[in-house]
Amino acid sequence: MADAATALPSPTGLDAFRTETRSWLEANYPKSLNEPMGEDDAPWGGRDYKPTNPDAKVWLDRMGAQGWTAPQWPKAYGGGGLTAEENRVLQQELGRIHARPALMSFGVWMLGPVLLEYATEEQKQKFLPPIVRGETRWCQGYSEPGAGSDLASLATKCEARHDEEWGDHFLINGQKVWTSYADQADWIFCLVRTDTTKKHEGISFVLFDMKSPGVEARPIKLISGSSPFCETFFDNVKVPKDQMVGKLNGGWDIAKRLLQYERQNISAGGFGGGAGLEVEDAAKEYVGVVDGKLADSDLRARIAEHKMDAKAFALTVRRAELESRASKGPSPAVSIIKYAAATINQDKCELMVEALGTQGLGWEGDAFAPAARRETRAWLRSKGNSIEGGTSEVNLNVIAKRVLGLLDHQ
Amino acid sequence: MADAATALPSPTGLDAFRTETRSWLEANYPKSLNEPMGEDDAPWGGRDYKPTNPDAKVWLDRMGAQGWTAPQWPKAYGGGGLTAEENRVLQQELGRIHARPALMSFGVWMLGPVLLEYATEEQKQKFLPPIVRGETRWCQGYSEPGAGSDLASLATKCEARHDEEWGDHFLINGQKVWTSYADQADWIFCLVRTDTTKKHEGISFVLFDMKSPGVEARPIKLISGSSPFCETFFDNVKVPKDQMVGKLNGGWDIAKRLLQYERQNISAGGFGGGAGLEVEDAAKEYVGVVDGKLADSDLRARIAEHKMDAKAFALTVRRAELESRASKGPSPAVSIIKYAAATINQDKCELMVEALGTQGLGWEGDAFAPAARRETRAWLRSKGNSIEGGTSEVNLNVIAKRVLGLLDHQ
Amino acid sequence: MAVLTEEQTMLKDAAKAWTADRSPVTAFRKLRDSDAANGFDPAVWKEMGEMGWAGVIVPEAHGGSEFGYRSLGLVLEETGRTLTASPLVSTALIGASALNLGGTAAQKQAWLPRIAEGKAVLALAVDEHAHHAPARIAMTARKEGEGYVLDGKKLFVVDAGAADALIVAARTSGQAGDEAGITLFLVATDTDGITRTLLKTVDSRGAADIAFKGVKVGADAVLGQTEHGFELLEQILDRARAGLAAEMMGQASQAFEITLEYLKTRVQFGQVIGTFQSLQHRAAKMFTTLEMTRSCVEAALEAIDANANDVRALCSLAKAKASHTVHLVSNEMVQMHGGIGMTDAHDAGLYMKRARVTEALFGGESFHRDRYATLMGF
Amino acid sequence: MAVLTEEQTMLKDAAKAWTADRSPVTAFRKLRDSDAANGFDPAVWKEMGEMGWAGVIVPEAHGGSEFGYRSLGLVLEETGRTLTASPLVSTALIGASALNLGGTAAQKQAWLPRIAEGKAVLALAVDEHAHHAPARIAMTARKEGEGYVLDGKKLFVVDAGAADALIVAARTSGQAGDEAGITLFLVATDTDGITRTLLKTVDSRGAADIAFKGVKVGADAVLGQTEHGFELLEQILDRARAGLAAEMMGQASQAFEITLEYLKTRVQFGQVIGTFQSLQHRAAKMFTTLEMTRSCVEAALEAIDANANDVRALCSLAKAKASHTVHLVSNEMVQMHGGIGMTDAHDAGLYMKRARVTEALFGGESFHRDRYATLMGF
Repeated sequence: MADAATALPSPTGLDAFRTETRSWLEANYPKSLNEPMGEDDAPWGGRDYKPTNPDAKVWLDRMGAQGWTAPQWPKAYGGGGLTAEENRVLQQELGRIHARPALMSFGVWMLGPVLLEYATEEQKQKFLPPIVRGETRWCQGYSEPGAGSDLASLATKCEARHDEEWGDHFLINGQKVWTSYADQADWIFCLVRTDTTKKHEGISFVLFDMKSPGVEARPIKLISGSSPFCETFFDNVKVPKDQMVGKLNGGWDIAKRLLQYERQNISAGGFGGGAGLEVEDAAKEYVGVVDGKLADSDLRARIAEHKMDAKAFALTVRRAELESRASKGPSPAVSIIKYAAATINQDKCELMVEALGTQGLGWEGDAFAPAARRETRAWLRSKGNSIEGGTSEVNLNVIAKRVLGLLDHQ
Repeated sequence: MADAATALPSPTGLDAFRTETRSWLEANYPKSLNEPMGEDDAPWGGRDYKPTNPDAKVWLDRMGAQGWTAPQWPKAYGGGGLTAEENRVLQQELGRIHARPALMSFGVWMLGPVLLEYATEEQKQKFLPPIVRGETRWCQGYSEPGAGSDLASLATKCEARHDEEWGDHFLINGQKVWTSYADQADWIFCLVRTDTTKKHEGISFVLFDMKSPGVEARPIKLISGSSPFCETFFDNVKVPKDQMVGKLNGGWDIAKRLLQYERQNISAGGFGGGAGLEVEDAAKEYVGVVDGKLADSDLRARIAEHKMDAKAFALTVRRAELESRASKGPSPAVSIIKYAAATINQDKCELMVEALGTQGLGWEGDAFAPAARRETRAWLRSKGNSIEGGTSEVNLNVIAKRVLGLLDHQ
Repeated sequence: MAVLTEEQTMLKDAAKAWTADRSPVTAFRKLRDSDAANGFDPAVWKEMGEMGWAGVIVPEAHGGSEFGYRSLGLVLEETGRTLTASPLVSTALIGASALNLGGTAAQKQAWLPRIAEGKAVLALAVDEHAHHAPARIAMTARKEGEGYVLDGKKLFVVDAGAADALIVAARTSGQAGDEAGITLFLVATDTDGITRTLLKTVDSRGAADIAFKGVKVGADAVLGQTEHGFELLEQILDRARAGLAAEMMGQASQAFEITLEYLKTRVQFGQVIGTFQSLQHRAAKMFTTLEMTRSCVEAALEAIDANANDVRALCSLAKAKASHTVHLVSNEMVQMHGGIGMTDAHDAGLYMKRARVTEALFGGESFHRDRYATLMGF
Repeated sequence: MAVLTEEQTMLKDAAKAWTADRSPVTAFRKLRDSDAANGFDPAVWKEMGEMGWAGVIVPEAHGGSEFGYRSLGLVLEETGRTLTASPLVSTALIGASALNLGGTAAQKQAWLPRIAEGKAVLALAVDEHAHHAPARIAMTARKEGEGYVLDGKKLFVVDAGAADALIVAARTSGQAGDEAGITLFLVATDTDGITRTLLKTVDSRGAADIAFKGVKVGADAVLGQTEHGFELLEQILDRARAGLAAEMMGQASQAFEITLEYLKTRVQFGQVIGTFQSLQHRAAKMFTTLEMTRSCVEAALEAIDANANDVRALCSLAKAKASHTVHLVSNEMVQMHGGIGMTDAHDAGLYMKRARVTEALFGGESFHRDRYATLMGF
């Protein structure tokens, strides 16, 4: 009997592909990667990628060569050229052997898709293949101190200049904030203001090397203790003219499109939850069980409610995918996913910390189980879920206006 | 040991008053009223007041003669002339013998206080004593089909006229809605528009007899099956000039002041809850008990949460009273009371219907316990708590702006 | 979740068109005010039979279309939208399920064709208390000769008044609370010793309390295995839960759309009230809940059709979410309409009253939270 | 609830002025970053002693001011507002309560004056598991000659690192779960066999796990009645809950006011964000919760002072509501501040981290919901 909620149509045409894939994986997935991935082993790739286990690099190179780090991108740009169905099979097979991801990449998740849609042929040839191979690590230059939810009010200045050494080029001055891993990224895709007299129509989309003179990235320490984001400063940064994507002042549409990909990517698996523990397991261990039920019936009811929400969310992501594919346009269900993902993951993390009791209140030291400590950090980190990539308030505004057709307050 | 939450300072000065009061009550409270009050026995008074038990009228007459139906009003207008402390003692003594209310009256709760503040001496002499004696039953002419939350947009027209028979008078045309018991009231206090060129500054406050030619009240049937409200129509209703309270176009301040009294009155005991059952008792009877705890632990936790909210609310009403009296001005806690009262009573009624199970889903017939049926009606009725007398949305706006100092959206 | 087949899309459109034309909310209101004895209009039920909706899950061999539960859910959602009163749930959903799952060839032959034609009404009689508790059955079925004698009572049995036959859960051994020892019986309502007391419920639908006094039935009245009826009962109940959840999905969706329309037209403070951000966010949250619930309801129905291994968890999920959502939306419908929503003349009250009944039937949110947790092993 | 006396008003103002001047949030932040061993600055605690706050509930006979719990609550609220780290809760509230309620003349004489002067630190050692469960005590106190031998462990004991003495709940009979058979002991921390492991907690306050190995104490170490220590423990815990709730009330009020200020200044979409109605309603709801919680906290403290018959219920009410409110407000503080609220440089994180610890101490919302229901007889 199949689990209907996850059961998949498996047209025989795909069976051949499945067989090939399976055998390729058996030949190419490094056995040493079967041991659990360490906390700092996230495979972000890039110029300076030196995984603690060198086989992680081997795995990336092999997958990159296949184009399977970007399975559905055209082969012409280094992609895998797979159909959606083939990609689904590939992901199932990767899941079957619990393979580590070969590459985690803003280039694959966010930049690539908009380059495919908006970039020139030269730009595609130049930027896409290194993304697939994980050679260039990208960061996102969007938010600014004065432009958070109201992104379009960004002020980072970009002026056309000409000089001997650079010829026609852009000169960029200003500051970004919440730039993910800017201190570790090779390149940045960046929203800049090229017309101060207009708001949305004065924004352009440019790409440049983080090693360019005048670029400085300062990590921001978060309440969780980690520093995944930076403040990024641009002081007379020179950018060749051919590194602007789309038209001058035509960047806002590209920016919005990229945000859609970002949210869809977030949605794919919600916010990846906490740090690995299941809430009910934590509760069983730290709260205890009586007659097969959690000893705290109040907490049990709230955990059950959360588990049902989480299941409803997973079913909704799946439904949105199927409907979007069938209708060749986004299903209305898509609009709720970022908001729901944030809410549900935050619920999970709060329940987790509650279930862990005082074990969930540690910061460091062996008196607290390492798994519990990780959950505590994940709980703190989760507070950003409803802020980054569009706050929940903005998400709700968008649902109310774009999906439900309610009007702005006059 | 006293219950600190309800313990009261009892200066010896009051002891004498307590003794007198107690003996007066022993002498004057009709014994026949000790049996529970029937559903239709609410003592609203008025011209046509004919209680099923005639002693209820005797009780009203005796209390009215004492002025104890309006204990703190000046004796000059028929009131009891008691201090706040004396009134508290009176209420305690009435509670001690579980006395039925002698009078329920919009005149005492809402109109009287503003008359004391805004009316002319003649008006006070004319209108207050009959209110105290329960001879005149008043209704409130505020809301209109187009003026609900936005009360000040009311349109009922009131024009100055002169003729032989009436001399200078007002001519009133328009419609009110949600007029409580307009079909049973003797007189109405009514907001009317006397200047169509202004909004708030074009409103006046008038009093008139519901028997006046041109007045028609049509009961509105509610989802609960009862009809406590009417649509009220005014067709060329003539009103003597001296029945306007305050200045022409000066009615809005009076209107707002009266609403404060209305909300305070609502607050006094929250929304009187459902129809008498306690949620936990209903749950014990219909859900059952295991090891001394409600069998449904999920419901039990939610009932406990509600009981705690209800207790917190009662404590807050008490604190607001004490602080307001001490500071001779409203405590900030006052502002939340209408909103909290509505929310908590609605929670109670929902929990009640849930606890009653299918017994809470009856409309008529002996298959459903009468007490359960009453709770079902009370649940439906409770949906109005967050609408009447200012919606919860308006309450929250008021808290945000007046108390928290947040500004209007530009 | 699979996207609808062409066949299913046609079925849904047909149901939408029919309910709009033949059974709008005004029809239910008329029925309520006319005090119709069994809470529905036999003529309408006959029509629904002719439309083929009574036989959606009935095998073709027995005159049905055998379209499955996902398809029946489409019809239930549309009838839920307009508060259509009919035995669709009691008979086309529950009765047909019981016979499909546990009926003997003879029982199927006797009832399924009539169900499919809309010519028979069945009712499931399980609960004996104010709260749903399928194992808490005290009613006895005493063996006597080849047959049984039934004694006991059943409460709030939907459509029992109009029913031609009852599916009754009784105890052949053990005591209230035991899952073992329960046997299901299919009993004609005109059997001696059965007394039905019609109920006037808050949602003005048909329901009755039933007393059984020395009701004699033959061995051929047993539905499924004797003693082991609980497993069958649970299967029937899960189908009832998922199908009812589809009806609730319809109620909630319609209540939401009516409310959304009001938000776009009602003016206060010189503004359409739908421009107020607090109402916008509440509407967006309702929409979120509706979308999540829809996924659960569809998954449960498809799991039943696929005979998947997670039917029980998904049916509890669907019923809990549907209960939660219809509760929220029906309350917001009244609140957002303000005073007018409190009047009997407005439909908000009708949706809210129906909502509470469907929330309680076959277990409400807390019943299914508990069951889900148990199924998940905590 | 009584309005503040002049005396109490002066105390509150003094505490407000002192915390603003000597112990603002920046002071706590410095303390945290300096990794202070016991989570507080002894110099600051000395000052607090000099201000008389360590002796607010200590009888005048023992050098305290005997102002009572409502008064101590005023100080706790102010120290809560600025996240002042000190043994005020562990010692001036809990330690003094334990001695007042159960101490022998000798124990009082030995400790109360030093507590009042801020020269001693006490710690209450009860829980042995990750969740508060006062009856779930396994630690044993074996009778040996005139005295006892203590063996067992205690977890997450607040201020244990700095403590001169511990109030320890151990078992002289019965087993974990029994309320009978518990005896409290007052034990100097330098007694042989006591090992303390300092904890690095999320709120950067002082706490430690404690191991007791064959710890010998005399009969004079017993606090209150042997065997019947649970009743005394409950009384001590209720005072701890009410007092901590006052600190939480301060945290929540300050977190709310900081957030409200931000709503009035942060501009997005060309508007101060406090003009957005959804945020206005959320702020108004927080205010409502804060006002209701304040009533509960004051009522609990006054009930203790009045030795009223509803102390237990009111203390559970106060702790549950305070936990609920500080949880809500600390989350909204981060969310309404947006990105900046996620940074370690902003105070929002400090309030949220402290909130979760105080929520859990002496029982969180669900613990006290259950206790309240039990006290109310359902």
